[in-house]
Amino acid sequence: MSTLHLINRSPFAASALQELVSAVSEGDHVLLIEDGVYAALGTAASKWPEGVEIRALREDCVSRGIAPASTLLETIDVAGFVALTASTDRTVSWF
Amino acid sequence: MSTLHLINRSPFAASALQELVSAVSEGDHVLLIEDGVYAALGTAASKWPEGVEIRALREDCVSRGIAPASTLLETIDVAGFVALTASTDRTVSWF
Amino acid sequence: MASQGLTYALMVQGAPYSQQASHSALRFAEALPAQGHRVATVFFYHDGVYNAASMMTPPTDEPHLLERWRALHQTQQCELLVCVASAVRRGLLDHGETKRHGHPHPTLEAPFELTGLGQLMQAAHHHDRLITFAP
Amino acid sequence: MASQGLTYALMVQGAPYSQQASHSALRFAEALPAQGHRVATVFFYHDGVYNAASMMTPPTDEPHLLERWRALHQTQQCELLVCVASAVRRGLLDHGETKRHGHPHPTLEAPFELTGLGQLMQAAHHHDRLITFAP
Amino acid sequence: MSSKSILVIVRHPPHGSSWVREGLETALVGAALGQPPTLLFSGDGVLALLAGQQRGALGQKGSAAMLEGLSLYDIEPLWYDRYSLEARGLTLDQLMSGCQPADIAGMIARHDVVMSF
Amino acid sequence: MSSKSILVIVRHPPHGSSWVREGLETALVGAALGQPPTLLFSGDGVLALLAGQQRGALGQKGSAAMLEGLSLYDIEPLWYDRYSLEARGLTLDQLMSGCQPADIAGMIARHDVVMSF
Repeated sequence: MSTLHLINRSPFAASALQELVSAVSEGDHVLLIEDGVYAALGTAASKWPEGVEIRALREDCVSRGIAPASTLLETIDVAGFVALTASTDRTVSWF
Repeated sequence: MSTLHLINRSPFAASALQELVSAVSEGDHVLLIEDGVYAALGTAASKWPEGVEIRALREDCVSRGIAPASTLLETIDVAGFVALTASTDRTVSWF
Repeated sequence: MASQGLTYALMVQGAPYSQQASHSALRFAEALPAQGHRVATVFFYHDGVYNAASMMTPPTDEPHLLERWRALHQTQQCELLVCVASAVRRGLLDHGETKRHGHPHPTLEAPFELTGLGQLMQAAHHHDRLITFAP
Repeated sequence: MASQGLTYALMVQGAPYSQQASHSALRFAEALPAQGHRVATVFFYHDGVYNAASMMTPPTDEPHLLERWRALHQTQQCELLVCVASAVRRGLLDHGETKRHGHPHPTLEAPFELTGLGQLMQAAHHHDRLITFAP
Repeated sequence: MSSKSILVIVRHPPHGSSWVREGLETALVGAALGQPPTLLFSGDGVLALLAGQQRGALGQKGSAAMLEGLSLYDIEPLWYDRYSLEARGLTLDQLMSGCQPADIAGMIARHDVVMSF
Repeated sequence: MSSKSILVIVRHPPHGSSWVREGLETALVGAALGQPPTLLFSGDGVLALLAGQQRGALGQKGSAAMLEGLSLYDIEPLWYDRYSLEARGLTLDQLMSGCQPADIAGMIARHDVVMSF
């Protein structure tokens, strides 16, 4: 039983990411989408709890000029996004 | 020459207030409106620069259950809001 | 100073019913005459253009924003200008745009007017104050 | 596990053209069939109801969101449900609401349907996943 | 119809936008269908629980009045995230009656479907 | 017509919403009328200046392409708030060409009208 957390807000402008971090359980997954992918920039890297997988949506990184290679996070495409929603039990959106 | 800064975002959820603080000049005025009035709650009190007047819009405090008496800030009504826009040279909205 | 009334331009960027911006703008505009000022131009931009939706039908116990804008237009003789590019994209078309795009009927009516951003800049230059109400 | 396709409900809360939410929802929905899944219900709520504006007329070099929703309905046979209370307040009325409120013409058309929140709860119970796309 | 447990999380403040009202209406409809969702206030959502609110500018039925009526529909208690409350310098005695602290991570994990407002 | 100096401040990030495009179009129209506004990027607005962006999901003319054309309309330089850039761990060499740091408080004080996006 695990949860996929989607976050679409910039970590610099909104507190949604901090709230998300306090609401994850071990084994959960986090996917950064839309302006949420700015959390893949160096300074935004939060102290993620242990045992949580963080990824960023590749298409949203590319349009914003955040090269996947330069991020500390794994990126996935929309097919990977779909697969995550299927392999987890529920999805929570943070906005 | 002075500026009126309007802010309508909650200080807990958005960084607009921090950005505003770095953009005020001495003699400027700040008016908290809408969800911005939550900055009148104790913990949200920022370190305001010297020489800047901060007020909160009374109607928005009252609807939110923030009694003007319990805040550290002066509250003004809409007439006071209008007067501030007239007595300053320009208004900047932060959202 | 300020013994003479000022003219105001308001920029409204928030959608009606989901955000407080429209209400804040109206509350502000309606308070201007008591101090000798008036709103001369309201410019609707971003999701603020939805304030001009002519078929807006709120429940009777909620404020009718379209009627409040109309009343403001009547009382203060202000222009109600709607960014044409933002509006047409979102499905708000006046009589002319309706014909031009082959749609059956308008969804935006007088006193609201579709205009370009040039009118916003003109308002900023002409009037004494510009105040932005955003979502 | 997951050898069988899943059915999805999407809740779309973001306005078209001002927020990425609609685009993200469509991108996601269009990617479901390749993995054997399908979207069964899209529920539009909050400013998401504006996605159903029948006269939406974007510039030709921008995506036409209404047409993409229609294509999704065709391809995956999904319901396109619009919260009636949110829509009518904002000026989006189907044929029935148009008559009921004495307006001249509808601003929301099939395959979009005005429904209550009960349909959102039903979709949450019936389908395998609910994904929210918010502004 | 399979019955799932539903969690409604309210994360936005009242009055400035329609999120709180929309979250509460969603919860009420679930209750009316005989399956009351769990209702949790987190982040700025806890500000919706402040006692002493009045009808706001949006002019809608005060969310405070709606909240007080929820127990009639078996939506109780009003769960809140205690860290969100503390971060805002608020204490339980400033909230309306019927509020109880919750562990947000555990609550998410115990429900089949989560809706956010 | 009295001529006023206008400052356009872009404070939102690109791609996720239409704010950047709307701010740029406003600035362009001012320039077309013969009065190029000053254009300042602050907060998440500085992210609009990142080099290497592409057309985004909103499918609109890429804001990066619009930005690169602004100097043709005498809208230059692209002013940015240096503290916002630093807070995001970014440096000038990661931005497109034509960017210059500004003092935001001073810039506001020097203009007659300020428009925010």
